[in-house]
Parts: sequence; structure tokens; C-alpha cells
Amino acid sequence: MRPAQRYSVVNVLLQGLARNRGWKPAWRAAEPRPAYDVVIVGGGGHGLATAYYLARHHGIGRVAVLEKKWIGGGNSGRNTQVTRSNYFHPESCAFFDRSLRLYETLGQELNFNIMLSQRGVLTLAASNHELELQRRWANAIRMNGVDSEMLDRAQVLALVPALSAHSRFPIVGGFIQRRGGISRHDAVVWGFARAASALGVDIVQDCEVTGIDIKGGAARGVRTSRGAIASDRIVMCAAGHATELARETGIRLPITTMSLQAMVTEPVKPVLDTVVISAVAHAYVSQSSRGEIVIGGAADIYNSYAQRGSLSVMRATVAAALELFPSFSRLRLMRQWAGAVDITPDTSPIMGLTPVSGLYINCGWGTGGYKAIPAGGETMAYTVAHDRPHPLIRRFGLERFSTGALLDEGAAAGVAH
Amino acid sequence: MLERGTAAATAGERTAISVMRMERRSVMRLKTWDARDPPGLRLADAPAPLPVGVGMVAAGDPRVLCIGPGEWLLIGTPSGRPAPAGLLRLDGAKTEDWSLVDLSSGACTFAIDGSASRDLLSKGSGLDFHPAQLGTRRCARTRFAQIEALIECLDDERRFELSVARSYAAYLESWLANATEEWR
Amino acid sequence: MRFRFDGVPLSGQAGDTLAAALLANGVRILSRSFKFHRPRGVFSCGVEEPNALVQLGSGARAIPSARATITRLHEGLEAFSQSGWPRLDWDLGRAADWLLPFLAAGFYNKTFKWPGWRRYEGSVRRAAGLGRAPIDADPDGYEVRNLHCDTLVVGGGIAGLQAAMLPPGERVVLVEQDEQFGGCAAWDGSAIDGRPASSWIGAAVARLVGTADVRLLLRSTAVGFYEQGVIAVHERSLRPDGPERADGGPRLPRERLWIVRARRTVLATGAIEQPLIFCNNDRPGVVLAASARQYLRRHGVAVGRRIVLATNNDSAYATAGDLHAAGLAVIGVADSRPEVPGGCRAAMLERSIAVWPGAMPVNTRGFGVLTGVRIGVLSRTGNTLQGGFDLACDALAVSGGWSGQLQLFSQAGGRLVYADTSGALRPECEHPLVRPVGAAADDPPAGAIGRRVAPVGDTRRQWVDLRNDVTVADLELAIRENYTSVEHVKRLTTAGMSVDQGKTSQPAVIEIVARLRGCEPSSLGHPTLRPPYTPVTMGALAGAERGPLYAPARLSPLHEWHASNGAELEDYGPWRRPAHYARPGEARADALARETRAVRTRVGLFDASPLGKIELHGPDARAFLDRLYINDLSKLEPGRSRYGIMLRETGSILDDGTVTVLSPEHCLVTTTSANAARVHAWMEEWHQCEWPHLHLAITPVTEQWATIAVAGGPAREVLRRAGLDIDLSSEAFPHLAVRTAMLRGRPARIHRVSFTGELSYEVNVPAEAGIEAWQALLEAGEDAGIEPVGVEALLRLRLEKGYLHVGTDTDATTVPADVGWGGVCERKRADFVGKRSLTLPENIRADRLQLVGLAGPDGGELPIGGHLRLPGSESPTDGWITSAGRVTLGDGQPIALAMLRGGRQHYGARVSVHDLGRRTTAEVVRPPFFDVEGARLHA
Amino acid sequence: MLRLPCPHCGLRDEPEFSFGGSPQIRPPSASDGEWTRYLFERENPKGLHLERWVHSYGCGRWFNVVRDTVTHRIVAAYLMGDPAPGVPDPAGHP
Ligand SMILES: Cc1cc2nc3c(=O)[nH]c(=O)nc-3n(C[C@H](O)[C@H](O)[C@H](O)COP(=O)(O)OP(=O)(O)OC[C@H]3O[C@@H](n4cnc5c(N)ncnc54)[C@H](O)[C@@H]3O)c2cc1C
Ligand SMILES: NC(=O)c1ccc[n+]([C@@H]2O[C@H](COP(=O)([O-])OP(=O)(O)OC[C@H]3O[C@@H](n4cnc5c(N)ncnc54)[C@H](O)[C@@H]3O)[C@@H](O)[C@H]2O)c1
Ligand SMILES: Cc1cc2nc3c(=O)[nH]c(=O)nc-3n(C[C@H](O)[C@H](O)[C@H](O)COP(=O)(O)O)c2cc1C
Ligand SMILES: [Zn+2]
Repeated sequence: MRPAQRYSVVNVLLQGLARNRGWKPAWRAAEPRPAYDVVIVGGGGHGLATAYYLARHHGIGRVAVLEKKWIGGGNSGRNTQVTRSNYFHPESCAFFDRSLRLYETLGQELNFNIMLSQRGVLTLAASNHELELQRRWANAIRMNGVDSEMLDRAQVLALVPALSAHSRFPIVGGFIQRRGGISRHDAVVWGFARAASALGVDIVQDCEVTGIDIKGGAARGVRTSRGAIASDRIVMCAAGHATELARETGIRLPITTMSLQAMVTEPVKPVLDTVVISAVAHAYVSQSSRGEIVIGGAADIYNSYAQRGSLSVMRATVAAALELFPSFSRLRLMRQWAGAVDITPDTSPIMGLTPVSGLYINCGWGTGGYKAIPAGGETMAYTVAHDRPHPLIRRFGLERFSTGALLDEGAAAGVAH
Repeated sequence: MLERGTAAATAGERTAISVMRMERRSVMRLKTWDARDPPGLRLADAPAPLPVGVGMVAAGDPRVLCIGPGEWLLIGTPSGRPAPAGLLRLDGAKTEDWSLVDLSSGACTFAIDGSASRDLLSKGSGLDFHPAQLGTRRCARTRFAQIEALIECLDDERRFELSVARSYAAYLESWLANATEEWR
Repeated sequence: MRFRFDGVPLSGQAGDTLAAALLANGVRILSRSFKFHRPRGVFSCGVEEPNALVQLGSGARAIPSARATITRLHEGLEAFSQSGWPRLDWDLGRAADWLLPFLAAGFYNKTFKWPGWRRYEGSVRRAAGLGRAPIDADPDGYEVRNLHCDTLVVGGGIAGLQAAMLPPGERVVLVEQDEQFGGCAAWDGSAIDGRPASSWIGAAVARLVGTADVRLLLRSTAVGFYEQGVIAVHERSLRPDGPERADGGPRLPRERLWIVRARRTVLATGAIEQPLIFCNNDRPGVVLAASARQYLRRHGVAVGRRIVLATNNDSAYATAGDLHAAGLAVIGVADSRPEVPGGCRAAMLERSIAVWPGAMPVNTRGFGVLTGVRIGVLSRTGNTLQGGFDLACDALAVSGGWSGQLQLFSQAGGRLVYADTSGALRPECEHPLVRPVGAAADDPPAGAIGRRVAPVGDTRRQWVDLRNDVTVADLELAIRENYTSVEHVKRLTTAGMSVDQGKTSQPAVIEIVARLRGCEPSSLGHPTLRPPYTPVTMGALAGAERGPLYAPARLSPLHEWHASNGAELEDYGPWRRPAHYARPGEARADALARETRAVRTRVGLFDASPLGKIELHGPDARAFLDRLYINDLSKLEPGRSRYGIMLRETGSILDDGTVTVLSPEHCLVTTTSANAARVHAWMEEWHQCEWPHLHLAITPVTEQWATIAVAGGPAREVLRRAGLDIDLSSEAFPHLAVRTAMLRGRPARIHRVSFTGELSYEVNVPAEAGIEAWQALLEAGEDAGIEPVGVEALLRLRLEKGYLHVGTDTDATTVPADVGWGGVCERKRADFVGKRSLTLPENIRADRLQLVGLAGPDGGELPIGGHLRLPGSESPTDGWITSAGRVTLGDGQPIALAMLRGGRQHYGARVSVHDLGRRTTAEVVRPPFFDVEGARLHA
Repeated sequence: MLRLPCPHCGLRDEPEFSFGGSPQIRPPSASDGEWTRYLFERENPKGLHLERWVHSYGCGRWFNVVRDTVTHRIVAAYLMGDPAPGVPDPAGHP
């Protein structure tokens, strides 16, 4: 099943001639019903994608996505859009590459242009030691069947000439995943919402889940700011708010919620065609299709739900961006914001079952879960439909924090993005 | 780079700012086991007990700076070296609950003088340099130009000493040279 | 003053802004709009300007998207338009205007999907963007200044100046973004306390300047309110943005960021005038009414000759009066309110200016620039038209009410709600740290306002956000498609997302969205108001810490010797150290081979000063260390050292080094150079937070010492010749012992430790004596063929010995058993940090990665970072090479250390090595690769 | 940028400090499960948070802070070992 009204050039022209008055809602404005087969808490990318795949792959249509504010208002609508699959561990690499593959056809599948731009993600090395570690990393990725290339200094500068100005640290080389890149975060959220809604999913905004009802060790429903809703399958996709949501169920999470900032400059004509990441200068930089230079860096250092960034961390991030691109110092920063990200001790996500039957969890994406949205949704949908973890996410279960079998992507996620 | 021992930046007759790298001098760090302010600790032959309260400085030779709870720096004249043994006396019953470590070779100090010295310092650190906060005979450890530093005010109006670890000396020299350009 | 716009020479007056000068020169079109390439002219006179963005200068000092309205004119200024091809006034992109019906909000979501966005991206990106980023490094400087005060006053208008007059002793900072104090009153001719405002302002400023502890900053904008009263203030144009001053005057930074810590903040930021919304309200010639007045009164520039005014509030009448008084043709004032206040009417009557109550513009005419306006007469309800008339004019000055500038109030956590009376966001309640005053607080209130949006007309041509080309039709579409939250509306239509951040559009967007949704505007909230209030140059944010000052480089006390003796200096963590000492014409690999050979066959001298050194004093010092290291230190004798490993609580290796007991209550530990600060912090944390009852003091002493390692067979001889006065024989001074001695009349501490596998001593002398000692040792070793060796040689030599390099061979998951230290942990009875974790099931799995040696094929190479696969293995990888090199002596066989799955079970096996598409094999061997018995070490 | 009141040095800027997270009670003899819970689980409250900071670029002392994780308001700062003012001490000390 597809949305009734196709998005196409023909329709854009036809509707344009009709003063655009014939466009239908991208997704229905749904009122919460008393009961659902599956209730998903959190209308971010992961919640919406889970709903979409539940309906699409598993024929479960009586699904509600409950969002306390507006969909995409969490981290999915405020990230720097970096999409890549060059992860170190085989389990991560397989999962994130599945996600990238889904992204590659997502625009067509959802009939919504998500503006995937596979312009390459370049990670710089400032010393031989760093280059050696990158080689270990690049080889790991290749061993997992994913593209990755080492570049020497000349190749790096040929690819990104703006890096060549003199600065504090040398550039000795780097490595690139050419299939990596950026896409449009809002479009991913809206595209999933529209497609899910067309398959019957209710997307309920301004509906905050205030509690989860559990009886006899099994999930029974949720209490919300708009009344109680019964469901024996509940998926928590609340990112930075996961701890609060889970607290009442007795599930304690290994999550720290912190502010991660990003910022954009005034738009300029194209100057940067690649996503550039550096660990020594803690920043990553890309240029959006509207022309803003989009900059991200390290998370603020303390627990925070404030969705606002510290001035000192912002200044450090700008300084790091200028260390990479000294000529950008005359550009002006136009906006700085932050999201409340859900950080785990091993920087890998948490996905799967919980000790409460019928209660599923998806969180711990920290600084890098945007790129995971399609595969996160696909595997969570499978997990909910079969009540067992999808093979791709077996290693991401909550149990690993009791066995100690962590999946440390610290090296791979050294810089937040 | 700044020339050692020469005024770095002057404007008109009145020195707006001068920054000089100082000679090595003796620096001893005294620390007690118990950080809760131990009372009555005094240097041998000194009339007054060690200053208590982080940031307080007692004049003398050596000059004593309270840089943390139960932690002092004893700063002597260049080349002078206070003898560790028998230096301290405790009025209380406890004995020798402290360590004294020579750090003279590990520090690098810049003397900052001039009407603009507070302006210069405020470029490197978020400390409040107002005389009411950091006046004569007050000191503070802080983050200055990204590095750990000790700043001591010798004189309300204009004289300060800025100490950092020796390995940062060259960096700080270039930083200061850059920061004083406007007064040159 | 002469200046150029798009190459055309023009002239203006000192004190003018670029916009004023362009207006005076009759330049009406300054830019093209973002999407539809419609011609645009000056719209305002301040930071809110959405249209008049130009590129200033060229080359490394170019400034993209400068607001002409706040750019000071200077001699020789060069400005360029940023859009329009081939020419600004004859732009082919104009064709896009015909596409207007199709390029509605979010159209790109619906198109460009086949065959993929990448196909279209290039042209879209080229069409987007505003100015051009310079590509050469910025020659100008920037700095940060910190400031403390009791009261920060933001805005230097009348309200701000009044707020700054505080009792003596109060520390006050007043910042004003403009070139002058006084705000509107500086030019609007008003009177204060019965005297002309300008004289009041002069007196007020003089008084403030003369007050101790009051600081006034011009051209300085408060851009962000951060936690606990930290406000970022951006000071611009400390010197003219022209070429570098040649006269050698003070070299001021170009811009500054003031970080102000204020107990209280007063927002006297005034208000920004809002536009009216009607068809083709974007034509050059349509300007904000108060801006028209300001151009006239402040710069003597008329925005047109035949001017129509349109307003929904009282403020535009002052403009009408002033324009008329200046002899310009003021055709009349259309006021959308059905009743015009008597005062306004009377003022117009006096000047015989027509007033049309209940009327507002509904469309404009013109080709390129404005030539006429159609005024519609509103019905009683205001929702329909009763008729209308056309007027010819070349300027239309509009006022749609005022919006107090409360962005900082909102950033501080204050809540703002939309108030119908003023048609703008107002504070909902007080804030403990921030108090709005003056026009920002709507004080005195602007009064109820009339209709702002024309009730009729093609909404596709009613512009709401001029900069991002957003129309009322876009808002309608967003609501129709269920993007109903103001945040969704913003993101779909991009209204308020450009460089002006919606300063002249946000109130109207909220009003229109509320109307379309059929709800109260006050119920909608508003898009988050984020820093910065006006865009801030990135250089100013970074301050001085750019280029070479970006991150401090630490230098050894021997640095000067290295630098003048051919050392190749590289960054190792925060330290800049000699990688090797190159001889003329020598390649890196050859230098490395020569240096390693020197140590193995003769003797080497190595600067180990960055090695972390921490002293611990106190009766519990040894007990304390025993709790931190996996090694049993309880029986370590004074004068002896032991190699030690410390763990994180998760059991993984944090650092390694030696622990030395100097006397029963005095220990010294060494750490890796990179981790020295971390280990010190780690010790303090455990002491202060967990074991405060232990009696000891921890003192980092790395900086105090120069540490010189003498390694190689003749090391003993070298020390003796250098004049060391102690018995160096193995009996008197065994491996892992420490002695104090005098070296050339100075006290030295000598450790017998080795990271190379050779007989080796570390000589510690006070830092300032380092170079002298180094030279003395070089001299003493001359006969023995001593050579200085760099970090790379040292790392190669330790590899041969199979010694661990923490951070290279280990990562944050490596536990001691993985690297062969499991037995030590098991044998130690006492508890130590990390011990509990070592028996977690995960940490005792047999298939963990373990450190092994690899011996490569002769003549081949073992690449660092290459991955390994065990014979018959199914998994993509079974480990990787962590360090690699060649044996120094003999055949130069490739050797490596590697982390291999279940490694120690596989000694003797052959593994395949995979590196960037190449494949070799290697044999798994037990390290070390050299001097297995350690004969050299104990020699 | 936070400004934190060091009990020894007074109000200082965030970059002078390092964050130590919420203090955890180390279980003396723990099962594997208890131990991993201690290692990995986090309080992470939305609202008041008891946390530790160290004045790394100042006096070097650790101290306790009660801070609101939503507004970032600092409610209290007190010495190591002291009970949180107004917060009942779990060990039952006054
Ligand atoms: C500045 C920044 C930059 C980033 N950059 C990247 C990047 O470049 N690449 C990348 O891959 N990732 C990046 N990330 C991370 C990425 O954005 C997130 O990991 C991802 O969006 C998480 O998606 P989500 O659906 O889990 O969470 P969210 O999008 O945060 O969705 C969670 C939703 O749950 C809702 N919710 C919470 N509690 C409740 C409740 N009780 N009731 C109802 N609803 C509730 C929230 O309102 C929210 O909408 C970045 C993050 C930030 C903040
Ligand atoms: N509604 C109206 O008709 C109207 C509008 C404006 C002013 N006024 C009158 O003018 C009188 C004085 O007004 P006022 O002083 O409140 O406002 P003002 O507009 O005269 O002054 C505000 C000043 O603040 C500056 N400013 C704004 N934001 C800033 C920032 N972030 N950083 C630094 N500077 C910033 C502006 O450049 C301006 O100079 C009021 O009594 C009012 O009657 C009336
Ligand atoms: C990739 C990217 C580009 C953005 N570009 C802009 C922009 O051009 N203009 C703008 O005002 N905000 C831009 N934003 C920021 C958003 O306006 C907004 O600040 C962010 O989504 C967080 O939401 P909030 O500020 O409403 O909390 C951008 C955000 C992202 C992630
Ligand atoms: Zn302190």
C-alpha cells in the first residue's frame, strides 16, 4: 500500500496549476484510540520507522506512535545528518550498513525525497599514530565487506582543497567512506510518518506518555496526557528520555542524557563537498544543500535535558572547525542548538526485549542514531512482531550490561556525529 | 617571541603593559594529609601562621600562597632555596603530617606590569580581576589561555605574576605576544 | 567618500551606512531573492535587514553577506551583489518567478527522487547559498575578553542609559550594537525631561563614562544568554574592514567576543518594526516606516520622492510628518484601523496629508522597482474589501507594529507569549535574572494594533519572510498538509530560518498560522529563539586560539637542543617530541634503522622527560598505590622499583609505568607521557572521594625533571665517564633499582629501568640542568659511539622486546589477562581497582583478543592496522596488528605485536594478514623477539 | 557555560572543572549482576541531580553539587563527605 497521493513532478505541476490546493495532509491528524496492537512511545525517526515497518513488513496496522510534542522534535530533527556505515565491530558494521542500504532506496520507497547525498565521509589523521589506528579501522570495515579507503595527504587535499591552509596540526592522511554522506533529517521523519500513516498507523502528537502499566510482568498499556491507551506491546523509542520513561517499569538503564550541540553558519556558495571529521580537532563539518556550513563536535560534559549548549563547548567546537578550515573564520554563525542525547557506556545502542514481557526498547543512540533510523525501525519491527531480537541486533540487547559483553564503538564514534 | 627580561610592549611614556619572563626561583609545595584547614601551622621563625583560605598570600621570604585547602606554595627569591628540614612547626599535637616537594624547576613565571595588565589577564581567564576580588596579596589558580596557571596580584593597580608549567612556556610566550599586540 | 557597488564608482558621506549611501545614489535593487530571483531593495535600517546583503571586499579579507544597513562606509569600500546573473538588474534567474506556482514550500520533498538526489544536488547547491566564503586564511586577528559586572545593560537607547545610572560602586556594563548611543532618540528628535534628547544622551554618556566601574561598549551586540547570567557580546569593526592599516598603529583584533558574567541583566533592546503583508509587498521601494524616517533624519537620505504610508499603529505618523517636513511628497497614510486616533489625524491635517482609515495596501505595481500601490478599503469587519484606489508612488513605507527584542529573555528561560494587543511576543512572567525595559518591554505600550495581513489577494505573492522567499501560500500549504505545529511550519517553509532569524517575520507567521488553524495565536508557542541574536563571526568565537595557538604544544626541557640538532619534531599527545634525528638526505626509515642499531650495537641517548612522574608522600602512600595497581607492592623495598599496571573499574588497562619506593613514606610513580595528567587526576579522585582516610599527599613532578635515558651495553661506562659518583655495578645497583647521586655537582636521581631491553639508566636532573646533563652524557659516550635517538626508535626497540605500549597495543577493552598479566592479578590477594571486574564472564572468555607476536615472511612486511584471520575461521576478522617493525639486528625479519582471538592458543599457527586488499601470512609466535632471557637487561 | 561554586575558590567557569557524574555506592561484595549494575546503570534524572565535580584548574578538590538537569540551576555545592544540605543523608547522619 502506498500513500494515496503520489509525490511526483507531474503532481507538483498539476497541483501547482491548481494553486496547490489539492495537496492532502502528509499524515493524518489522528486522535488516540482506546487500544492498539502496538503502541510506540516517541515520534522520532526510530519510533516512526518502527511503526512503518510493522505495518509494511508484518501487516500490523493497529499501531499508534505517541509523541509528546511534534514529530521529529527530538534528536531526529536536530542532528547534523551524517550517514555512514564505517563502524569497527562486525555487528555494528553489518547493522549500520543495512541502514545505509535502506537509505539508498528510501526516497523511492517512501515516495519522499530524503536528499541522500553520498558525498563521502572523510576522517582526518593528524599524526602517524592516528593514521595507524585508522588503518586498523579501515581494514575492519573492509573485512566486513563495506567500502573504505585510506588516503594520503595529497589525496586528502585534492579532495578538500579548503583544508590546505596552515594550522596547528598537520594532516598526514585520512580515510574515507565514499558511500557515506548526508541526507535531510526532517524529510526522513516526515517521509516515514507519511508512509506509516498511509498504512493505517495513527500518529498522535501532543500526547505525552506519563506511565506504563504492567501487570504480572507484562505490559498492558500506557497512560498519557490524553488518557489511557491499552496495548500489550509497547515500544519505547524515547531517546534522551528513555531513563525517565523506563523508571516506573523498574528497568534501570545504562544511559546518561547529555546535550549535544550543532551550529550553522550563514549560507554560502558551495565550498565543501565532503563531510570532514577530525578527532584531534574535535569537530565535524559539512555543507548543507542550502549552503550553511553545519558544524558539530563533542557533547557537553554534564547530564542535561535542557536541549541547549554550553558556550564554552560551542567555542571549542568553532575553534576546532577553524583549525580544519582556517578560511572560514570570516563566516558568521547563524544558529546554535542542542539535543538531549542518550549515551551508553559503550556508545552502542540498546535494542530489543526487556525483562517486562511485551515491552521493547530502542534507545542509546547517543550522538549517532540518525544514520540508523531505517535499520533501527526495520529490526525493531521484526523484534516486536516475533517477540525475539532480529538477528542483526542480537548483540545490542540490554542484557549486555549485566554480562559485561559491551560492544565498544568508542574508537569508531570518537567524534560525535 | 618575547625577549626574556625586556619590556615587551609599551605605549607612550606610560607603560601600558610589559611582560617579562622571570628568573627561576625556589618554589616549594607544602601539603598536609588532611585538607580540612589545619590550624596553627607555621614556618620556622615566622611570626604568623600560614595563611588559611584559598587565595590568601602572606608576605615574607619565602612568600606563602594558600593555593588549596591544606596546600601552600612557598615562593622564595631567585636562586634562594628554603631548607626543607625544620622548616615547619606545628602548634597542635600532630607531627609531620605534611609533605614538602621542590617544584622550582617545573614552573615558569611571567611578570606582568602596566596599566593594561588586568585587561591582558582577562583575555586568558574568566577570573574576576577586579581589585576587590583579586587585589594585593591575593592569588588564584585558574585556567589561563587553555592551561593551568597561578596568578598572583602583587599590587592593586598593575603588577601580577603568572606561573605555568615549564613545558608550556614557549606556547604561553607566543600567546602573550599575540595578546599584547594592541598595546605595542 | 568613494566606494563601488558591483564595480560602479559611487560616493557617499562619512557616517553613512552602505545602505544609506546606496539609497542616496539612487541604487534601488541590491539583491535578488533566494528562490524566485525577485529584485529586492533596502527594507530596513538595522540588523533585521532581510534584503540588502552584499559581499564586501575580495580575497582573504572578503566578508560574505554583510548587511548594507549596518556596514559603515569607508573610503574605497568595494561591495558586490551576491545574486543575479549575468547582472543584478538583468537576471536570467528571474525566470524562476514564473515557476513560482510550482516551487511551493517543500516541493523538493516531492521531486528529485529519480534517479537520485545526487543528480540534482549540484545545481540546487549552486543556486542556493548567499555570499562566497574566502578561501585564503584570514589575515586578521580576533580575541576573547572576559568581564564581570553586577548589571549588564543591553541596548544603549534612552531606556538603557537610564537603566545604567546606578548607585556608585555598582559594576555596570552597557553594550550597544549601533555606532552611537541613544537608540531611536538619538535621531528621532524627541525630548527628554524637557530638553532635546541628543543633549540628554550626551550628558548621560558623559556621566557614565566618568563613573568608576562602568564600562560602555559600542558596536557590541549581546548575542547569547547562557547559564547563570553568562552573556556573550560580539564587538565588531574594531578597525575598518579595509586593507591592513599601513601606519603601524595599534594592531587591534578585527573583532572581539566579550564573555560577560552579570548578576542581573537589563534588556533595553528596543523594538523592531514589523511589516504589513499584502501582494507584492517585496518590491524595492517598500520599506519599513521607521527606517524611512531614520534614513531621513540620521543620514539625510530619502527613500523616495512620492511616498505612501501604510500602517496599523500610530508610529508611522511620525515618519509621514518628517518626510513631509523634508519637502517630500507624502501622498497619504493608509491606516488599517477603522478609527485613527485623534492625535495622529490632527498631525496629518496640519500638514494636509490624507489619512485613509480602515485602509491598507493590497497590491503594488512596478517593473523591477515600485511605481504604484493599490490601497484597499476594508469592510467594517476588516475581512473583506469595500473598494480601493490606486496611487502612483516610488516608495511605500509600512508599519505593522513593533516587536520587542526579547530573544535574550527567551534564551534565559523566560517564557514569551503572543499578545494580540501588540501583535508580538511578550514576557509571560518575570525572570529572576533578566528584566526587559523600555520599548523592548513595550513600555510605553504601542497600543492596540490594526490588521496586519491584507484580507484579499493572491497569497502566493504575499511575502512573509523576504529573505527565504516564504509566502502566505506556503503557510497555507503547510497547514493543509498537516504541518501544523509552528516548528513544523518553520521547517517545511523555512520561514524565519535565514540570516535574520525571522526578526521581521516571526509575529506574522504566528498570527497567520493561528488564523489558518482557527486557534488563538497565544496558544501556539513560538519557534525556539536560539543564540546568536545576530550572526557572529566564527573567528570572534574562537578568539586568539587559532592557528599555532589552537592547542598548546608542550616542550621538553631539552627542546632547544633537539630543535638545533636535526630532530624531526612531531606531536605525541600534547608533547612535541623528536620522532628521530635526521641526517642530511636521510629518509625516515633509514634514520629509524640507524638509531635502533645504535642502541643495539652501541649506546643511545633518549629524551624521556615527558614521562609522567608523580610523587606520593605519607605513611599510607604505599598502601594507596597497592590499591591502584594490579601488582603486589606491599613488599617493595625502599630503593627498588616495579613495573605496574593500573586498571579502570571495568578491569581494562588504564596506564602502566614504574612504581618506586624511595623511602618508607615516599613513593614515585611514572606514567605514560600521554596519560600523566589523567593518572594524577585518577589518583586524586580515589584519594579524595573514596579513601580520604589514607594519609598521603600526591604531587605531580613531571615538569620538575629532565629525564634522560642512556641505553645500550656501554651505558654504565657512559655514566661513569660523565662523572656519576656512585657504584653502578649490578650488585650495587641492580635492574629496577633507584639511586641518588651527584652529576657534575648537581643532585640527580638515577633509575635503572629499560624500555629497550638494553642495559639502561634513566638520569633525572632538575629541568634547567637538562641540556647540560644531556651534553655531558653525549660527550661521555662519544667514544662508545653514542647517538641521540627519537621516539620512533624507542617504540621499535620495545616492540622487539614485546613490551606493551598502552594505547597502541591496548584499547579501552583490554584486560590484563589479554596481554599476559592475568597471573599477576590472580596472585594478588589484596583488592585493587578493577579487580572485581576481571572475573566477569565476559572478561574470562577463552576467545578474547590476546596479545601475541607475529613473525612475517622474509622480505615482506607486516602492516600496522592489518587484520588477521585464523585458518578456517568463519568470522570476518580475528584480530589486528597493533605494532610492527623489523628486528634490528640480523636479517631484518618483519615482526609485529597483534591482538588475536584466543591468541595464546595459536602459537605456531599461520594467520593470514589482510591490509587494504593485500594479503600475506605470518606465524604466531611468543614475544619477545630479542634477548629472550633478558641477559642484556640484567648485564 | 555553567558557573560552579567551588566550596574553596568561589564561583568559577565550567572549563575549570571536570565532571564526575553521580556518585555510586560501590557494593562491597557483589554478585556479577550487582557489580555490572554498579558499573553501568545511571540515575540520569530529569530534575535534581546529585553529582560530583572537581576543580581541576583550581584547587584540585572534588566536591558535591545538586543541580537541575533541565534548568541547569545549581541548588547546592558542598564538601566531599558532607551530607547534601536539605537532602536527608542516606546513612542517617544528621
Ligand atoms: C546535535 C546532534 C547531532 C547529531 N548528529 C548526528 C549525525 O550526524 N548522524 C547520526 O547518525 N546521528 C546524529 N545524532 C544523533 C541522532 O540525532 C539521534 O540518535 C537520533 O535522532 C535518535 O532518534 P530517536 O528516534 O531515537 O530519537 P528522537 O528523535 O529524539 O525521538 C524521541 C522522541 O520521543 C519523544 N518522547 C520522549 N519521551 C516521551 C514520552 N514520555 N511520551 C511521548 N513521547 C516522548 C520525544 O519528544 C522525541 O520526539 C545527532 C544528535 C544531535 C543532538
Ligand atoms: N513603539 C514605538 O513607537 C517605539 C519604538 C521604539 C522606541 N520607542 C521609544 O523610544 C524610547 C526608548 O526606547 P528604548 O531605549 O527602549 O529603545 P531604543 O530602540 O531606542 O534603543 C534600543 C537600543 O538597543 C540596541 N540593541 C538592541 N538589541 C541589542 C543587543 N542584542 N545588543 C546590543 N544592543 C542592542 C539597539 O541598537 C538600540 O540602540 C521608548 O521610551 C519608546 O517610547 C517607541
Ligand atoms: C542540518 C541542519 C541545518 C540547519 N539549518 C538551519 C538554517 O539554515 N537556519 C536555521 O535557522 N536553523 C537551521 N537549523 C537549526 C534548526 O532551526 C533548529 O535550531 C534545530 O533543528 C533544533 O531545533 P530548535 O532550535 O527548535 O530546538 C538547521 C539544523 C540542521 C540539523
Ligand atoms: Zn576550587
